[in-house]
Amino acid sequence: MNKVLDIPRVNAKNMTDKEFFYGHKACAGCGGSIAVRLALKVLGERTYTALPAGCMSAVGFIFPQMAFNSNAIITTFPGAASMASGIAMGAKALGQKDFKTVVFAGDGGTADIGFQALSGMIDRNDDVLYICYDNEAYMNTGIQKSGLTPYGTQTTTTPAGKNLPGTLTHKKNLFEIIAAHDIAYAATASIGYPQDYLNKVNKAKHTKGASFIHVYASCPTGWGTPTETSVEIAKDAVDCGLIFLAEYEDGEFKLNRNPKEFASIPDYLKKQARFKHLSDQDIEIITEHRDKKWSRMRKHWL
Amino acid sequence: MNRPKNKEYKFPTHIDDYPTGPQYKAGFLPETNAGWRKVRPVVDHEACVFCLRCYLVCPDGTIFKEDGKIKIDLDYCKGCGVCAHECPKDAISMVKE
Amino acid sequence: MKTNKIFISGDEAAAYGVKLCRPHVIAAYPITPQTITVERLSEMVEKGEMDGEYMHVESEHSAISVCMGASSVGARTFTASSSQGLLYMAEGLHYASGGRYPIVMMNANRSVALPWSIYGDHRDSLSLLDCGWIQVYVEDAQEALDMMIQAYRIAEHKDVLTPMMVNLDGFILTHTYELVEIPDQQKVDEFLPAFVTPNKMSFEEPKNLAFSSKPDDNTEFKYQQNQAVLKSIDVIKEVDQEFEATFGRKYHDMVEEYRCEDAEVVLVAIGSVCGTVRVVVDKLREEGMKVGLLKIRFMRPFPEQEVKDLAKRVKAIGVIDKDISFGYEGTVYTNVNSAISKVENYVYKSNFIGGLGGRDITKAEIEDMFHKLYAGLDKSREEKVEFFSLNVETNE
Amino acid sequence: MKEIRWHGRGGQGGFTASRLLGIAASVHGGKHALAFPSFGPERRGAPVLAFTKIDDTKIRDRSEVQESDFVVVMDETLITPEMRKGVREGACILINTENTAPYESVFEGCKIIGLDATALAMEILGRPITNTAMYGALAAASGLVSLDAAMASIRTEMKPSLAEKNVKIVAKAYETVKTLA
Repeated sequence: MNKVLDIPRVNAKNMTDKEFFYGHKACAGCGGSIAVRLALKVLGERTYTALPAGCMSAVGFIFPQMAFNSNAIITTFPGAASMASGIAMGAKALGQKDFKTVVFAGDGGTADIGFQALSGMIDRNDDVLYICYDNEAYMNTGIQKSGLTPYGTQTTTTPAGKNLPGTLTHKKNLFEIIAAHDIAYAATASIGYPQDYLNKVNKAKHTKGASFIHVYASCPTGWGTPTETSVEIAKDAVDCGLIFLAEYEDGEFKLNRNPKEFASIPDYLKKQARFKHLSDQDIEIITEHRDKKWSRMRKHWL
Repeated sequence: MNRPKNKEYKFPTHIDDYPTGPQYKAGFLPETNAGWRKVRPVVDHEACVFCLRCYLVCPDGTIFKEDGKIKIDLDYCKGCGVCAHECPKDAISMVKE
Repeated sequence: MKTNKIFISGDEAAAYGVKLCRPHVIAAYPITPQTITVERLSEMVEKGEMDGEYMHVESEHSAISVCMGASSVGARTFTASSSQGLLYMAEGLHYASGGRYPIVMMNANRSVALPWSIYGDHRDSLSLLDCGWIQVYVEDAQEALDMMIQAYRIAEHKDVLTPMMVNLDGFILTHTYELVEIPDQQKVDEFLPAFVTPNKMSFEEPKNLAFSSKPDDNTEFKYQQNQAVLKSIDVIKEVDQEFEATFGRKYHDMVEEYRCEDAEVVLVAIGSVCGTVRVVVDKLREEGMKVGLLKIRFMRPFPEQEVKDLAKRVKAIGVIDKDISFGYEGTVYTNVNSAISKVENYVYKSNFIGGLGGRDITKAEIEDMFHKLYAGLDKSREEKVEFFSLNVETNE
Repeated sequence: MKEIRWHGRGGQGGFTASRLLGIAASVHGGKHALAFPSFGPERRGAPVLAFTKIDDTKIRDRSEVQESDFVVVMDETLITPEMRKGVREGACILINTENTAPYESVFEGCKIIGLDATALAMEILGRPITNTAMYGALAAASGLVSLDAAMASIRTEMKPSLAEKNVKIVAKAYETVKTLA
């Protein structure tokens, strides 16, 4: 694998002017489309993109409007990783060189229904970059709970009411589960920190074999936030410590951002309709969960 | 402007006009998204310092660089306002269509 | 003269057939009784006898997904499965045909749980008759090998571009060893051109594949897909003729009629049981009965014309089904019956359900079927769907 | 058509013997053959069956073997009265045993030939793998395949080092049974 220093950085000034995800029908202010768009600009023209059923495929390929300006294909919902493996393997078998295969899958498509195929892809170390854009619920089908929906979230299948505070479970530790495969490169990111995300995609681009990025991507429709705050809210999530920025490389975890003090969790939650109902007690549960997680990460990842 | 542009689509009149299977030219855009917009971004080039924050975070990629200035492809801008909200110099304002 | 005949199983014959076709990517998940095929292919890859890549997937769903991915960039692909595994692929099977990816698959026909059974019957593939794949059923190991080669020609034909499933009866064919001639590689190379498709992603001509269509267009895509499968009827014939000219063996296109010229009573079947029916037909012919066999090779596209042609000439048709669509009848029978209903003359019909979960179909039972069909002719037996090999009394 | 039934335990090579016979008959004998195991998930040690069908013309009949012409028993501890079922009157039964007398009542109406295949295998192979000895015995008793074809089938199927030992076993077993007959 290339050393980080050898890889020329990609930023807003030097990245390609070309747009590869354009004219799509995503909701205004869609965080997922920022994640897809930026990654494709880093990866460049010689890219095969595979997307399972989900928002990004639903909004990108409505015949005859083809919003991917490079090679792209919709996969079955559970088969994104394996179809991408097939693309990478097929192109290699045909003698193609200098190309990248990338998956963009949502949290449900990754942590739930697509997980088996993803695990197989990493196990085989297929030359695929898998990017999970996490908007914390099944947004394409109308905001249902996924394995990455956090505690207390109101979704259409975990309604909050007198008896339940919405979602009862915490997010799966997706990043750690992926790292446990001993993958060559994995990272977490947020569209609230776009340069950090660009760097990580760039690193993954230059990783031979399987790599994985879990990028936090806001959904104004599902979260109940104003469209213009999509990037800000994704930054807030990092600043209050509910989302962390980390990498797993050469068998080691690395915490990229370790703030002395966290921003306020209630401030982050109260900006979003999906958390409006939370009681102080619920917020306490969320805070306690964050603190435990961070104490573990600080102990082992620093 | 280095991005797909709105193209005319000829509706098939014969079955052979359809592609074999679901496959079509990448980046073919017969529709615009301008109709989605209630407000539009307007750039104050005096205030703009060309930091490219807006270019980076636009969900639709409609902000582009031309002659050292920021331009917006209003065919595909949905008016979400992320650019204006993220601008450190308040150089973009959202005005009613 | 040097003969290239070896004594191998049906599973191995399939593997040899695939090897000769030089697929770029093979992806499969092991399941009894398909395993020998994928084991042999793995060995062939390991020994460098073939250039393709073998991908060890973690499930059948991924096997078909890998094949679709590889096909979507223009690679020739192969997978193999059976029973529960085939059903686990079901989503991908529809996807592959709709996507027009001409994947070739070997299916080792096996019963479907519950109760669990590793033995053969046709429930797995027949329950997926509507998934848009071309389905062929073979009778012996040689036909299995030869149909692999034919399958790529048919599936990849520019007017077809549809995946194809080659079905071998579990154990009865997959695990039975027999003499098989291995065709010459050079001849296969000449017979089978490189895979070319407009339906792929490339850096020269970037495309968006597997898109969604609105109600305005969806019917047109489905019409086109149906036309492609119908068109394969001509291609199947053309390929079989050319195959005979090149390799000296032919399989009679959509169906094979055995001693049907002057037959009054005919049994219709698919797969390996056809062999046993032939033996019984020979015996009864010697006894003076005008009986015959219609071996249906392709269940999709369905040989409607051939069945109609036969129905115009005979008095009774019985269908052996190694499956039952619960609450109705065997799937082969339903399809045959639909074709028969389109001819004017009356034909006595009956459906014999058996061979389920690996139960043997004996010559005596087949003989009995012919007698029952004759009984239908003199009205002493009504048309019916009958489980012919129950070991116990029933309340019927 | 001749039908042969092989009795052994999982791991004893009964199915290999059924295939060797098929190879000898078809590849080296110009006839047609089918060889198949009793289908199932039997594990090492479990009683298992294998079958060979041999005919002068292509074998179309895919139904199970109903009336065996030859039965080969590689392990005499497998013999029960049930074993007589599906055996043709006058069939030939080959048993790996020092003494066939106890089995005469089981296989009434059949011709029984005994061969101490275990001793033969131990002598040449140094291991009690009896399948090729019983195969040689069957070749001799049945005349379905020539000794040359039987030896050729071993060389077709096995690695050279192993093949030569087994060719010896087949030849010895063949000779022994010919002498008996």
